[in-house]
Amino acid sequence: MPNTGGISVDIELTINGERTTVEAGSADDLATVLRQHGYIGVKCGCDGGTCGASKVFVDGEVRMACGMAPREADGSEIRTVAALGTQDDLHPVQQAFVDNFAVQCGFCIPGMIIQAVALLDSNPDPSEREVREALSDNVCRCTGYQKPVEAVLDAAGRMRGEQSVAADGGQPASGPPQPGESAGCCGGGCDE
Amino acid sequence: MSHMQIELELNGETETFEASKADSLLDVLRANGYTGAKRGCDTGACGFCTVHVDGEPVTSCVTPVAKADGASVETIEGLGEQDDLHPVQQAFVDNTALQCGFCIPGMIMRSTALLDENPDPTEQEVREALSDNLCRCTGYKKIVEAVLDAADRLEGERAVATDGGPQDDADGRMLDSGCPPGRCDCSGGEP
Amino acid sequence: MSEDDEPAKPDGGTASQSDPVEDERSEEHPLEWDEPENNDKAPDERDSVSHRAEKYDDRKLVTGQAKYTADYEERYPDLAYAAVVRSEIPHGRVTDIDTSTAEAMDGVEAVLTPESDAVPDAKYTSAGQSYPEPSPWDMHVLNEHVRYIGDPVAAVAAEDRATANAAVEAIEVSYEEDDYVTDPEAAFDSDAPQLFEDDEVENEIVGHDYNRNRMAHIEGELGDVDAALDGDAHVHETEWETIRQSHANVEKHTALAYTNEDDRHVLITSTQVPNHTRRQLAHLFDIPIRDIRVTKPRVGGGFGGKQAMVVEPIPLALSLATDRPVLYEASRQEEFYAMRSRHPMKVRTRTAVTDDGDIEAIDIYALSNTGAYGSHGMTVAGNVGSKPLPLYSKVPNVHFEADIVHTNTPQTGAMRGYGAPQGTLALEGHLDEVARDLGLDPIEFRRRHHMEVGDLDEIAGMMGGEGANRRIRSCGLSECIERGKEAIGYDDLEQPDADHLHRGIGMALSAQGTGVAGDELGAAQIMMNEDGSFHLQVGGVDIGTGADTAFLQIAAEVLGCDEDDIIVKSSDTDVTPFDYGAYASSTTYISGMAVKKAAEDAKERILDWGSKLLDEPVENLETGDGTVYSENSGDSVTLEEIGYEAAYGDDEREHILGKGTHCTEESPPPFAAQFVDVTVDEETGEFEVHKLVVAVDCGVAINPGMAEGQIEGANHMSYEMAVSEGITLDDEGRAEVSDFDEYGLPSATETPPIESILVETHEPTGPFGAKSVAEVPTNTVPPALSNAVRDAVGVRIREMPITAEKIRAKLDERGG
Amino acid sequence: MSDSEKASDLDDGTDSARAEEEKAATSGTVDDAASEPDRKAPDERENITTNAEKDDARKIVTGEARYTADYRDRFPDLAHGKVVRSDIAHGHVESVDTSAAEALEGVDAVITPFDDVVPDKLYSSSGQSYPEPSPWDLTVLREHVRFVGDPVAAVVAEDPETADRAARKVDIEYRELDAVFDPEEAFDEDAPQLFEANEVENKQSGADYSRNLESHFEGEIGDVDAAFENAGDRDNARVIETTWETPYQSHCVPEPHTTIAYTDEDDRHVFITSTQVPFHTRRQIAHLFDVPIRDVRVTKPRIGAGFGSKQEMAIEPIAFALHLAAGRPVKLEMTRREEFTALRFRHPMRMRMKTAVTDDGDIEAMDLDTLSNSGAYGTHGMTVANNVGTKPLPLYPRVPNVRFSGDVVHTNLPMGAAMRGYGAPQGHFAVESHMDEVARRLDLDPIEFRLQNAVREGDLDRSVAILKDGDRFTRKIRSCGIRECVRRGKEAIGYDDLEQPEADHLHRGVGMALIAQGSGVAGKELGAAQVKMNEDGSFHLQVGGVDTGTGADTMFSQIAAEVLGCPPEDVVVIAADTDLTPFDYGAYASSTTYISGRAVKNAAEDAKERLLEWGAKLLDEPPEVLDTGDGRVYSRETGNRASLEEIGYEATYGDDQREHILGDGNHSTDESPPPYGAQFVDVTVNEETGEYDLNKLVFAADCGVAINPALVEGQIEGGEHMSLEYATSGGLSFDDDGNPDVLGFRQYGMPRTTDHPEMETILVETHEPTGPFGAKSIAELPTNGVPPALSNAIRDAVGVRLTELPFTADDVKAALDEQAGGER
Repeated sequence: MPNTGGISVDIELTINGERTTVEAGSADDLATVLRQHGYIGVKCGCDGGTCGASKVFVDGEVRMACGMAPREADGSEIRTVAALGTQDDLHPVQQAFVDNFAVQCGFCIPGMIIQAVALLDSNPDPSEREVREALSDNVCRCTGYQKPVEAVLDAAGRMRGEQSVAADGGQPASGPPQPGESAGCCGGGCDE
Repeated sequence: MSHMQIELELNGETETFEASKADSLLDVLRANGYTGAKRGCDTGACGFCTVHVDGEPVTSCVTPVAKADGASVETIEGLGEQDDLHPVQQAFVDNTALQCGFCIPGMIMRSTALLDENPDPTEQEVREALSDNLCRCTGYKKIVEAVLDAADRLEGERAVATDGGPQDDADGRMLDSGCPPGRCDCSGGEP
Repeated sequence: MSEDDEPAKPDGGTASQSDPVEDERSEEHPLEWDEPENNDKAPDERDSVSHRAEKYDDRKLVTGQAKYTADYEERYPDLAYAAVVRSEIPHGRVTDIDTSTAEAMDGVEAVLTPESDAVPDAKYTSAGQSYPEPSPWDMHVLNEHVRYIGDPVAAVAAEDRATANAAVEAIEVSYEEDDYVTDPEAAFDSDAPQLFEDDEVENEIVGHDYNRNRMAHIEGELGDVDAALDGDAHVHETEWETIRQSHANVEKHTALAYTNEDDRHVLITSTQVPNHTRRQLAHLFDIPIRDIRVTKPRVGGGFGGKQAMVVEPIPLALSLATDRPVLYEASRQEEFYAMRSRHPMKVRTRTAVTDDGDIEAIDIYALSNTGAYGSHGMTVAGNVGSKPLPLYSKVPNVHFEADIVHTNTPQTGAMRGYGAPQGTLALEGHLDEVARDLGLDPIEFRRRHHMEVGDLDEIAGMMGGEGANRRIRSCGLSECIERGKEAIGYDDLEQPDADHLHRGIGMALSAQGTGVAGDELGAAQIMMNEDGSFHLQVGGVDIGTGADTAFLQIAAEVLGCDEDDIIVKSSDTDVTPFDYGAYASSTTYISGMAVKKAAEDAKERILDWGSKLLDEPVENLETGDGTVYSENSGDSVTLEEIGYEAAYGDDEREHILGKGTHCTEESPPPFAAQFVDVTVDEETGEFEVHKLVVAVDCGVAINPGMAEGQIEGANHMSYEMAVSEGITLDDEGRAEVSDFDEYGLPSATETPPIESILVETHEPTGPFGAKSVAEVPTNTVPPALSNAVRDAVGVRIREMPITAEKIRAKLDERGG
Repeated sequence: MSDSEKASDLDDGTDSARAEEEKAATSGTVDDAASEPDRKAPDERENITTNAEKDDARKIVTGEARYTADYRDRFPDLAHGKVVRSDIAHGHVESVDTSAAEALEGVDAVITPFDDVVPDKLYSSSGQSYPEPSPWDLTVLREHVRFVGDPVAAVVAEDPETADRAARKVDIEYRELDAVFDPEEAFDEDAPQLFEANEVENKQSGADYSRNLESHFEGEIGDVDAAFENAGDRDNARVIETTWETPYQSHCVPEPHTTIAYTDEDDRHVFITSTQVPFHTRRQIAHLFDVPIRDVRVTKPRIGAGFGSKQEMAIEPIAFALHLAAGRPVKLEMTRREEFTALRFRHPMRMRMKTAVTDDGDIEAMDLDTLSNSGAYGTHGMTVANNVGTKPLPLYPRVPNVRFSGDVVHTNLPMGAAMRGYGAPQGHFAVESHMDEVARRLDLDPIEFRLQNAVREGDLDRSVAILKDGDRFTRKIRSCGIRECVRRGKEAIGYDDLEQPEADHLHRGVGMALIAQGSGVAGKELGAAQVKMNEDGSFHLQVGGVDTGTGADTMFSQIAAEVLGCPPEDVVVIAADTDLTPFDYGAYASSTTYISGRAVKNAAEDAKERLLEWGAKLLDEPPEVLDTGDGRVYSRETGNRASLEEIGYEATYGDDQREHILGDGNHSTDESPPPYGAQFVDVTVNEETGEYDLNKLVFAADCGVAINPALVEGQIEGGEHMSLEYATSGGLSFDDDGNPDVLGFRQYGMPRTTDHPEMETILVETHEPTGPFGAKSIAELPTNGVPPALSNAIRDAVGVRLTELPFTADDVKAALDEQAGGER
């Protein structure tokens, strides 16, 4: 329930294309409000604005939702990681993270993907250094950043159409074939 | 849909609920987590939704919530706890007077109402009192026996273990009561 | 990590080397392992194993749909939120807690103090280990005797977070302060303030001496070290110091407790050890084990920080008190000052080495600062010796000793590597120094001594008795070194043009274990659906590593189906079989083997049905490609056909089930060779790490993509240990770090590129030849970087972290 | 004991030996049973034949037990469904105007047969084996409607009220077709036809949809016509024929059909639903919606009883389609009116029974024919009609010539389906009333006449398999307490010293009926279970078996506890969740104790082996001398013992070796041993008014060994209640357009406390070697007895025979008047 520590206000948001009015306790930050409305892709990894797990687009700008007062966002347009792609139809950046094993515990990944998408919007062909710079305020504890950086570079390539992505998102051209690919629709299990 | 505030003295506590004019008392109870009362017919014909309003057993599915505003309402949640059952509840358990259990909360609320006004009913009186409460599983036999058993328990309540159980055993499980296998009749054979 | 150094086991393990004994050992620990058929598969025979199968939860993770503990909030409309009042003094007694203001606040559901009925007063350890835990029972859920700034004193449940936090602020705690001590050496003094009275600890550990704040002392020896040190060989001695490192899990410790409609006390919690937590809660709260259900959703990293029942008792107590579901989510500040951290240690290494470079003796002594409480204290210290020393199993005289001491500082615990990082720094830094002293190539020097296939390693068992000795059946160290050298360009290193810049390369070896030898258990069950798919229920715990995916691959390899045809349900104590949990690098090896056994059990039944349908003897049949096929006739029948026939057939029917349970005395070491390429500015002492290369032998990598991920993440953590201050404390032992921006976790820009190399060997005791991988790369960057700096500018940094200032100071020292 | 030994051992010297051996060869059961120390004397039993408290009893009496609708609070964004149903008996939907409904605020979606989310596949809702022995003649929503109540469209909205209002705003135009309501008329060539050839798949034997014939079947043993001819020619024998008729009966399930459908965070399509058949529903949903079985999870919470009406995927597909359309969790809950008009019922039937009998009471031939009104669709049509003969005829397995035939016919009325007894109540009414009539016409004591011909232990029963080829399902009767049932029943009802009332116009009589059922569907069942030991010596039991309120979960825990030697409350039962528990065919055909219970026993024994191994380690004695009991493993020789808790901790945390003690078990069999019963009714009839009073019901049952006697009594008393209703009240009626007259409990005569006579329940214990600890089934048996026993009692009291259920005072009066007229 909203943190009614003090008064609560109604704010107008357009979240992932849907206009809605949400109740926000004065003690709430934007991340809390978004999470309360089911946008759990917005993660909270710190006590405010230091880990990047809560990154979302606010009117096109990357913001850490946990460091933002709801009022500040009143009337604005918000995009969370949930708006990028679906599990069967991933955004190229999401697909690249999957294919490059850039995901372990995954808690920091939504924020990192939002940041990566922002980067590639402004700079479709970044250098490794530029990728690292862009991700420098996203804390990750599992990956050593190695594969996330590779994933973003791979995604850049895909988005520039240098690598064709299989319809199912498939594997990066480099990756070995999936065991499943040889088998039929259900691992050869069905007799059609 | 027009909304209103309903205040109930619910199981001893004053509570206020959002409700729409069309709502029955059952609608409001169930929407607020009091799911003990069951929805069986919406016409007051099965008795599954029986609760007490100002001490009287009513079928809450045909009681407009507006009519209950300000009233004191007792539901099954107000009776006993699982480890501290009301004697009537304990009697239903010990007599295996339940199967699917869907009718039981209503059955028990009706029974407590009966025993409040008639602490020592005859079998026929019990049957009369429960005649508006349907049960599809038990053939009523063990239920009637349970209510008669409960009357005795209530009578000698002080003598009964605090959990209302027939034996000293903390959770009153028959297995623990050391009944000889196969010859256990603490499920209330013929009274 | 090695819990085989158990107090219960007295044998000091002065194992003689004489041949008859050696022969007995050979029988006890044969080189040949009678390996189940199909366990050793050539690469081209593998269908699922060693393929880069997509991590099964990745699509949820990248779309933000995966659910971590806090994401279950919405499911409990009447959820209450917990917050904890923590000690503000380093040492003392709580004399009074005024909760009246807090209790009067609107929306406050309950306030608990050490006196509350809902709060157990039993002593326990939070360590998620075997039972009884090899850690002292020295903790209380809430404390009247506080021992560090952060000790929990009271807890609150309120209808929203803000109210809970406000209530915490409103609680007044009065203390009677005691003297405190924060330095381990000082604490060891007989007249130092004492943290524990004798009656404040149960299940004490070997060598404890609470008058001197010592919670444990351990020691073990092979051969006669003193004699060797007194001999003609050069004696080298070095001292090393390591930081207090934070796990910095991105997901904070979070637990949600409620009682469901079946009267089951349920905990949804971010843990590595669901079954241990279930047992510990049962004992602590005096609830039958059977009435508790611990389940783990997605977990945002553990690294050992969640190999403990750290927060679960608080929401459970509050839930019992309020009769509502309660969520406790630690704050990031609490993570840094009140949860767990890596034991800071001082380690002394002595060796006796002949002029031509034969190591005659190694002696390591560790002083471990376990902080205010003793969870994992003894076992972590044990690993300082028992993990790295076996690298040199040919050395005849080995001695290891450690003191584990309490101070009024934040609590330590299990952390990835589990003592091995501290020990590896002390050993690999030392040997590099020795080699350079002797003018030997440090790598060649290592080669002469390091472990090989066939060795009988008695060092791992040095403190655990001979039972813990082990035969080395797979060892890729040489190839790790070769490929690492190549990748880092060891032999053709270009020096920078600028004279004040010097480039150097450092190398370090490492060995870990694969599970706790003789103290693990994993189990799994498989059910076949009529459409030829399977449900796999396994106790093993995936904390983000991809273990669930590895389980799927192992099962799929056996059952001959696609990973997607298996639905995995893991780590739910009501539903899945038992498992010790995700620690000690055990998951693939122990839980994975249990999965393999369960799958083979089910496969037997599948082949039986296959032989019915194909009318061929079982011996001819195999599974693959979603079918059972005959190697003779080539006939085949799909798993789906078998599923439907078994479930609905006319003749007779069976639900095809399989079960497997696995335990072993074995804990084969995975190996790593770390290389660091650094350039140091001799004027400023500033240095730049160009590249980290780490080559790892983890046997057969079930999923190379995930194995690389483990290596890179571990190496990052290891790099942090080499260059970051970690959690620094003020004089009162108060953590000076309260959020990520104050903690030196290397960012993407600060982290050098990491090249991970997988060196495949075949470990006959592991599922399809697998060993572990998660911990070994955590051990190596501090020594390798220290060695690289030494290589570049000739100075040696022994006290972590390695900083420009320290290098500069050493350079000046040398200059002056 | 080997198969053949066992077979010959039981061989009664008839030509059954061959059959026996075949059976022994094809089914392991006999051997399993023989090789088990299964028979326990009462004093050896720790946890069976004890009245263990029903595991959910305390939750039920405190109102905390959660039924499907009670999960509403778990889903903050739960939407509510409502079905729009046909108000004509037969026709085609021309158009559905959903605009007004969709325009309502809070409406998520309105779906019609023409929507993509609504599958147009044909299927059967019957929860049976695969492929179902029922025609695939249903679609989720119907463009071709066949009775008043057929689902045409459905609405999903944010709250129930909005859903109702929206449903009323859905405007449907029909092209009406002629309808037919009488099964005999439906048979005519020129009767309106319900199904075109292409509207049915998986047709059943003898189907002829041009004559609305869903199925025809017949089977014969010996030569019945010859036997009748022969008897007709002799004067020491005669042929007697009678006809009988039964009405629709409603299950009156206390909890209306309710389903919550959603998709969880692991993309699993989850159904929380009040069903008796979770695994069949999972398979059917998967096939119907073309999603893989592995992606569907069906779980059942507490169930407000099923009685067969939930052996059906009755509403789950609509709930799922609405979920897919709304994209959020959806709850679909039937109203009582829908339960009475649109869901499922017991098939109305007309039966003809004919026997050839000698004057001294030997039955030479039996011929039973039934016409079943299947209503608009064929779910369970053929299989229910089959049971009309195959359940009661085996009461008389020694009769050499037997014929049984039947027709199952469609009409534009609600669907017949599975209902407790499953054809046996109709069959017993015909057979047991007929036998009584025969005895009275021969001037024989009806009870003696019955016992003269009735089944005995060791009999070989062919009539149970009369519709099947070969001897595979011919069954050996290994336990039969029917004579003891009659003896004790007679005593309890006071058969031999019945006092007549003072008043001349009041006449008292006693009637009796013998009863048999089965224990599961022979050769068509499967149950499985897993046992896991916790370190504190408690166990988790995962079992597919479905507790619909009967207390099955408690029974499972007792069986497991009896094997493992711990108290039942140390067995945590996790049941009937397709993701978490092994497979099970579900709760029907009285199979749960016999099949699922046996699987539990097998699983527990598998775990016990490991227990004894560990016990052997700890006690340092061979496993052979060890056993479990009283929370321990103990030595029969030394008396040494280790508690299960010690073993649990040692196995989990021991130094030497560790193991998670697991057990699993499966059970499938060709056996289906009949439980037996004798129903007695004591009635007083007023010959002036025809009114009658039931003085007492006595039911004596042989269900083998009763695992939990109190729960068994509950089953009997509840079954008799349903049987009492069948005989005395209830039934549905319709107007000329097929519109239902009964819309709720008020119009439907379900007996209340005050309508119930005294009941006495007697358990006669026998030992069934093929059942767990000697158990057979009980749930359905007592549903069959009151109609024939009451018909016989009234005949006994005032000499008239009632042949049409239910019996009203007017029927009795009419019969009396007719009798009087006949005498005049």
